[in-house]
Formats: sequence, C-alpha cells, structure tokens
Amino acid sequence: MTTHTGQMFDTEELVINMGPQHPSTHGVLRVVLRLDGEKVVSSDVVIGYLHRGIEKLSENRNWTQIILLTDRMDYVAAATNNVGYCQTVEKLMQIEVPRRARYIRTAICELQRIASHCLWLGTHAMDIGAMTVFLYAFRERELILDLFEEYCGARLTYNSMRIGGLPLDIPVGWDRKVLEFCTIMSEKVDEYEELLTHNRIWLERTRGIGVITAEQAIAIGLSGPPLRGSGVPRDIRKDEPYAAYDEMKFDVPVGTSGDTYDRYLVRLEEFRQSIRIIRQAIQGLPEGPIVGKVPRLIKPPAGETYHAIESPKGEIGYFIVSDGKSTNPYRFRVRPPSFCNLQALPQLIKGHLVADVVALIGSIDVVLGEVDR
Amino acid sequence: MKPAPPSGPTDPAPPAGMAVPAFVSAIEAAIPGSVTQVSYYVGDWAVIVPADKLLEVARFLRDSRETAFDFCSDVTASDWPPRPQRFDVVYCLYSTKHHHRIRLKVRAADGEAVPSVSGIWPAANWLEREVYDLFGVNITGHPDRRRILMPEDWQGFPQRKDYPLEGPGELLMENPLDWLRLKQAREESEIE
Amino acid sequence: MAQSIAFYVLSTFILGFAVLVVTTRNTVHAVLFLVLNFLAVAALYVLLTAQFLAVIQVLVYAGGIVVLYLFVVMLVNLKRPPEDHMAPQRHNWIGFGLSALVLVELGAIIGYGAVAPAGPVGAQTSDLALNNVERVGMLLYTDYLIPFEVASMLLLVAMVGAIILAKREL
Amino acid sequence: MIDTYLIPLVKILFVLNATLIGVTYMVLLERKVIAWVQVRLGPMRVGPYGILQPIADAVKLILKEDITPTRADKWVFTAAPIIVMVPALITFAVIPFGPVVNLFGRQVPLYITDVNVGLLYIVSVASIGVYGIILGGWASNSKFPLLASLRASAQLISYEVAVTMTLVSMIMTAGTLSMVKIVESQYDQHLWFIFVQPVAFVLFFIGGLAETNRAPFDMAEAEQELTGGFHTEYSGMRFALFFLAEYANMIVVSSVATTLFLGGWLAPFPNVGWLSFLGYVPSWMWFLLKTFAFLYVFLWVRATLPRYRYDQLMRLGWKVLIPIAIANVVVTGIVKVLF
Repeated sequence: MTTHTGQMFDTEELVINMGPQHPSTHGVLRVVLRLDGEKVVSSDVVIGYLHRGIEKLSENRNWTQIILLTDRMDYVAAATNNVGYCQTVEKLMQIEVPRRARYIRTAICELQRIASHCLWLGTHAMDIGAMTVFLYAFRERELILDLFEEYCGARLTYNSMRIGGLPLDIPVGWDRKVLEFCTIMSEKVDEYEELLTHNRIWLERTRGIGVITAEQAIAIGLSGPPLRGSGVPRDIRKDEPYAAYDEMKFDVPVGTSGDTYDRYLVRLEEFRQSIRIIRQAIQGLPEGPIVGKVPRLIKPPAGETYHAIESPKGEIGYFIVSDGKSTNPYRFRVRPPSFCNLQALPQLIKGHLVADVVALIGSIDVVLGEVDR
Repeated sequence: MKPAPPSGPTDPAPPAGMAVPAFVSAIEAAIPGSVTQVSYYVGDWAVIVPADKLLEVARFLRDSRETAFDFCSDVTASDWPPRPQRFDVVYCLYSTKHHHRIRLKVRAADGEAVPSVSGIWPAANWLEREVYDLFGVNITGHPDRRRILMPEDWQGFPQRKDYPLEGPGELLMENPLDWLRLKQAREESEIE
Repeated sequence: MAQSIAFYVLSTFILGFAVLVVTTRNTVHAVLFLVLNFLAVAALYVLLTAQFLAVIQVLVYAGGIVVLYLFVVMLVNLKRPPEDHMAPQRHNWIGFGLSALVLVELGAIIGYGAVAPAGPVGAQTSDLALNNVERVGMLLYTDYLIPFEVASMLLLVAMVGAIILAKREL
Repeated sequence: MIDTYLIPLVKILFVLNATLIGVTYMVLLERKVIAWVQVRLGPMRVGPYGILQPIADAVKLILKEDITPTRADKWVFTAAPIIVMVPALITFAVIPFGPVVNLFGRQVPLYITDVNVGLLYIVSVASIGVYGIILGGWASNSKFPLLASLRASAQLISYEVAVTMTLVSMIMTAGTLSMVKIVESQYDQHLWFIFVQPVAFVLFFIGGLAETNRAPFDMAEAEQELTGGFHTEYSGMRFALFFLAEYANMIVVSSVATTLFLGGWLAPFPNVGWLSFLGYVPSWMWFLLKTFAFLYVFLWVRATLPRYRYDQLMRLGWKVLIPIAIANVVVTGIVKVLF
C-alpha cells in the first residue's frame, strides 16, 4: 500500500500486534510484526503467556505425579508426552518394559499422532480459509478421543502411562474398534486430500511459502514434520527406536522443497503411515504382562539422562536429574518441540505477507501449552 | 527431616573396559585440555568442558567429520547451590548423519560468563534465553539476551533452587529476593 | 413547477457542498462532501432526463475517481506543521487571477444564455424515438469522434505513464 | 393517481421489506447450508429447525450496546454502515422480478421501474457501496480495520473493472441497457445468454464473488488474519448493517446474474412447445428459483474453497479476469458485426 518511490512520500512501517488474543495464533502466542505495506519486514515472537512452571513444579512432585503434569504440556498429544516421560524414568531406573506394553504404547502413540495431526490439519486449513476441512478433521479426531475415553476414561489429558508399563490393559473389543477406526481413517485421509491437495487456491497459498532448506532447518533446530518437509529423513522412531517401533514396518515421508505445501504433504503421509503402524501393532499384539518389574517406591538412583522420542510435533526430550535420595526429581527439564520449532518462525515469515504469517504459524504446528510449559 | 542438598551430579566415569567412542575421544585429541571429565550413565555419554574452551569444542563437534553434531537438541541447566560453581549448563547434541548423541556440560558460578553457542547452532538462541531467564546464568555474546518465558520485569530466577516457593503474592511477584531475606530474618528471630 | 423546486433545492445542495469542500478542515470530510456534491450533480442530470450522464457521473466520479482521492488522503500523511498551511503571500495573485477568470467565464455564459436561449437541445430530448444512451453513442461516434479518440489516447498515455512511475524495475 | 403514486409506493415497500426479510433469512440459510456441508446441524434451538433464529439475532443485535470508539471519527463512523446498506437496497429498484401481469384487474409490472440505463445504474450504485467499507475502516481509527478496508476497497475497485467489462459484452449481446429489455431479448433470441456468453458468465460469477467480498475472496474480513476486517470496531446494529449489506449484495449479484444469463423470469426454454407446461409456474417463482440457485452456489463455494491471498487476488483480477473480459468484448463485437 505504501509507495516505494522514496523521496516523494515518507513511508512508515506499520507495527501490528498479532495476539495474544488473535483467532489464528493457536493459543496465546503474540507476534509483533513490522509491516511495510502488507509485507513482513521483521518480527518478534513473544511467548510465556501460558507459563505455568511445570519444570519447577515437577521438582516438588513424586515421580508418578509428574505423568499428570506432562499431560498439560502438549495437551493435544498428551499420551505421547506420557510415553516420553515414562521411558526416560525407565531408562534412569533400567526397567525392562514388557513387550505387550510396548506394543500398546506404540499403538497409542500413533493414535495420538493422528489426533494431533487432525487438529493441525483442521486449524491449518481454517487459517487458510477452508473451514470445512476443519470440521471433517475434528469429526475423525472425535473417534480417536472416543477410543481414548474407552481406554483410560479421559478425552484430553489421559494420564495413560505408568513408569514401567501401562496402568491398565486394553478393554475387551478395543483392538477391534481401533482396526475399524483405521479403515475409516484411511478413507477420510483421501477425502482431505481431495479437498486440498490439488486445490489450486491451496497450492497457491502454500507452495513456495516459508521455504527453509535442509541445512537451515537443522541449524535452527527444527524437528518432526517441519524438518522432514525440508528433506531431512530424521525420525526418532527410525533412528533411535523406542517402544515397539523397531518391530514395525513403516516409511518416513520426506519433502523436497521445504515449503508449507511439503510440510502439509509430509503430515498427510504420516496419517497413512500411522494407520499402518497401528494396524501392525494391534494385529501383532503379544500376550503377556503390561507392567515390568517396578519397585513399590519409585526412586531412581542418582544420575541424569536425556531421552527423546518423536512426538507429533517433533523431538520431545526429557532431561531428568535424580539425586537418588528424595522421591522427586532433582531437575526435570523438557525439550519442547513446539518451542524449538517456533524459533524458526521469524526466519520463515520474513518477506512474506500477513496472510502467510497465519499459514506459517499453522504450518509449523505449535501448541502453546508446550511452548510455555 | 530433609536430606541435605546434594552437592552435584554424580557424573560417573565410564566403567572400566568400556570402549570410549570416537566422537568422545576425538575432542581431547583435537583440543588438548578441553575435557575435564568424561562420564557415562545409562547409555548417555557426557563431557564436562571448561567454559573458556566451550566455543572451541562446540565448533569442533559441529564441523569435524567424525563427530558432526549438527543438531543442537537442547540447552538447559541444573542448579547445585552448595557447589561454588553452582550451575551445570547442559548442551544436548545430536548428529543427523551418524545418529549419535552427546551431552556437553559447562560448570559456572553465579555471574560467571558462559559464552553463547547460538553462533554455532542458531537453535540455541531461544534455549539459551530460557537458561538465562530461569537460572540467571550469565550467557555472554548472545545476540538477543532477554527474558523469554517470564515477564520482562520479573525479579529473580525461578528455576534456582533457592527461589522461594511460597510467600505473599504481590511481594513475591515483584521482588522475591527481598521476600527471601525477610523470611530468613523472621526464621532467625524465631529461633532466637 | 415541481421541476423548478427540485432544481433550486439541488442547486442549493451543490453550492452548499462545494463551499463545505473548501472550508472543511478535515480532508477526509472534504472528500466526502465532494462525493455528495457529485451525487447532487448526478441528480441534476436526471432532472434534465440525461440518465446516462447521471449514471456515468456517479460511476466515474463518485465511485471511481474520488475513491482514489480518498486513498491518497488516507494514506499520505497530510499532518504538516501549521506554518505550511498558511498560504505564502506570493501565491495570492494566482488565486485572484483564477477567480477573476472564472467570474468572467460565468458572466459570458449567462450573457450568451440571455441572448440565445438553448432551444434545440430541449427539443431533441423530447424526441422519444432514440433513447438517451443511443443518442450519446451516436454523437460520440459521429460528431465528436476525434475528441473522443483523442481523449482515449490521452487516457492510454496516462495509464502507461502511471505504470512506469509505479513500477521502477520493468 | 393510483397508477402513478400508490402502486409504485406499495411495490417499493413490498420489495424493501421482502429484501430485508430475505437478507436476514440468508444468514440462516448460510448457516444451515454450511452446517449441512460440514456434517453439522446448524442452528436448531430457536423455533423448529432454528427457523426463528434470524428474529432472535435481530433482537439481540438491536438490544446490544452500540459502542463508538473514543478516538473514532464519530460522524463518519456512524455514516459508514448506512453508506454500505443503502446502495445495496436501492439497486432492487431496477431488478425485474417478473413481466407486466394482471393483478386485481390492473396491469402491474413486477418491477419498480424500468430505467433505460438499468444495468449501468446497478453498477454505479454498487460503486458507491465501497465508501462505506473504506470509511468504516478509516473512521475506526484502528490498525486492523484500516488494513482490511484498504484491502477491500482496492479489491472492489479492481473487480469492478472486470465486472463492468463483462457487462459491456452482455450489453452488446442484448443490445440494450434496460434490465427488462435484456430479459425480453433473451426471449426473442430463443436462448438464455448463458449459452451465448458462457465466458462472460464465468467472469461475472467470479467477479461477483469478489465484489460481494465472499469466499474465496473474503480478504476484507479474513478473520484468521485481520481479526474480523473493517468492521472489527463495530458492534450491535451497526455491525449488523455491514453484515446485512453483504447478504443484500449477494442477492443483488444473484438477481443480476439471473436476469443477464438465466433469462430472468422466463421459464426454461420458453419457446420449446412441449416444455410449455413449465409456464404454469408463475414467472416471479422462476426468478426466485434461479436467484436461489445462485445464492446456493455462493454458499457452496464458501464451504469448499480456501481463501486467496491478497496479492494473488489482485493478480487474478488484473492479469486474468480483465484481459479475458476485454477479449470477450472484442470477440462479441466481431461476432455481432459478422452475423
């Protein structure tokens, strides 16, 4: 809007505040944009509005109580957080998790990944203006929430893992329902693709927007689908297998150009791969116990470790220090994938238009509960 | 009866006979005097590095072909108040080529400078801001050292072990350290 | 009778708005009064059964050109220091000159109208065989072809010029 | 006396009220249609199937507090919604809902008036509506509305060019500017103009979407980007006026498209003998049906497509629609001269 003829008029940069109350910042994210016309000159991301001090809080909770706190970080993928935390403590205590528990964990993680991606797809499409996809994706997410409700009684914050295994075995008939869901879901993914993948407006809105090369993506610390969208085949499920992923057959989709469209394609393909993994995990579900040999009082020996798993958003890592004396961790630290991915936002949106900012916030898929903890 | 606060992490040395992998042994070989201690626990290798050698080691770890730690997973810290160098600043590194991990550790006293590695791994930018914000570790050479999670005018550093966990709301918000002193004085007077 | 009343009312409006355009301090308000002025003029055209002209007046002036004025007024920062607004004395004589010229012109028109009333035009409008639009079209492409083409040429040049000005690197 | 004053007055009152009611029910229709597309139910609480929802909405909006921001330009802020609403309503003056019919023994035309520049009248009146949007955004004295109003006005002006160029080719085809005569000429030529000018139809439809600020061109109120657009600062009935004007404009565009391309009040294929039973359906009914079909497509598009980005929208307007529209005019002229 402002002219570039230089001497004729003074152009002013317009500073606008996107958020913390803004319909498409996915929570309480605040982005201060410096605009030249509608083009973003520079930006500053302000976070911390949802900081609840979970890390500090955990230092005064015992080891089992913390599982509940991890639910509240990435609240759209609570089960994955649970698994990550439990595995870290298991690693500290050197507990062997039974095979059945590992299979169920795998299935639950992947269900959670689908649910999280459904939410991402819905909100991302909504930001770009395709509002029907939003409700379609939520329709399928609802099915997953029903499955989770049947499994652990909760629909959002599951608290569904225990150190050393699972709190409870799967309900009777649950495995059949999960397989049914897989059948439904694989059709619905095609439906999403029909609405968006070859839609010309969608292509124009996402192709070439927010391009980040593989080197830049690694340097800035992107992980998960945004990193794979840039063509780096890094997936912790493959590289450092945990739970039962080493026994599963699945592919890691990677993009080529590192733009919003590729990140979208990667996530859509992950829907299919997740369905594939769930099928394998449920069909090959071994019999056996669901909890390993866990002492009555969970008190890991003094020591520290860092353990990461692949959450739907990227690498979620836990750095835990135990002093070996008390029943709570000495230091509990989460490496939140959303936080590290969000760091790339200023780099991504620079030079793009305001309308692309919302597309890009959606494209890196942040959950503010996890960013701020 | 509370147990006495621990004076530091265990950092156990690798068990005898355990082969030290190349990416750990290469550091000392390349930069003499850079490794204070090598530790191994539940499968994780950690290396303690003096703060003044940190940048050199970090650059070596990123650029050397056999280490190739191009991905900075995490930067965090832990606080051990009884120790003179109370902070452990921990860098979790990962190599997307070789798929191995290592942890670098730097010990620092309150106010002691720890050089920023954000020039080597841009990913460390926000993570170091968080370490500064929550622990008050004096990260130097950082391009944009501001608080990140806490409000800009926050007093004190919440993740420190001596940060008060309770107190009269507003006073705690505005100046936790004053409250701490007040509380200490009160307790002392009660004892007398 | 009714027509005369309408004419005088409209004329009052036109003159009133015109005065407001030049006296209002707020530039956006001035532009808005200009729009109202144009709309009143369009109404005057309707009164003369020149519907085509009226519609074009609204479409081109009120709906197009003034919108651009509004853009400029809104986007360009006009809040200059007050001393800039105080007209320097040296420009006054231009204003006087122009005003005098307009006055002379108006006088000439009135005088001419008094001498030779515009009879034939009124006679043509009552001719219902051809409607308003068609007559304008016929005139434009026969009697006034050359001015019409020259005007379109001028507009084309202006358009190309505007593009070149706006887009430095072609 | 009755013919010159009373009947037009009654017609004006009737059309005005019908339009306003139609507009409020458009809101319900939109919510319902989009809900059905999205496997939802839509409003269900007020009345059976939510049929009284518009009334409840109207009551709510009228009773709401009407806030004028402190730093807003008070007069302009108040005038803007009115400026948007009035043009949308007065365009209905020239839209023919049906031919001259015999009503209570009188010959009554089912349109308010037949101006010989009807089509241009609609275009010019619609161009006034832009002011409401620009001024609404400017007078709010707030950043997001200003940005949105600039977007909206630039968009409207650009697409006005494309739509007007398209209309030129239609005028050439019909040989008249009068809305009634355009319909009559479709009867005379034995064809709806959609079959004569399919390109113009597509252009007009796309342009119409953009002119009414509808998805996928609803840049001005892209709530995901601009938190609501130029009417962010408006509340209560003034906000509702913006809202209603949008729907009124949709109805205008649909009516114009029906008149121009779908033969207005004519039954399908009025000249085909064995289809003459379609003529038993009243003409105004056909008009409403066709208009409604158009409106449905408007809603359908909104439910399906993502939103264009602002620069892409301008590019589409200037680099695609306008050249095609001009080419269409040239081709129409050539065909007209040759045949």
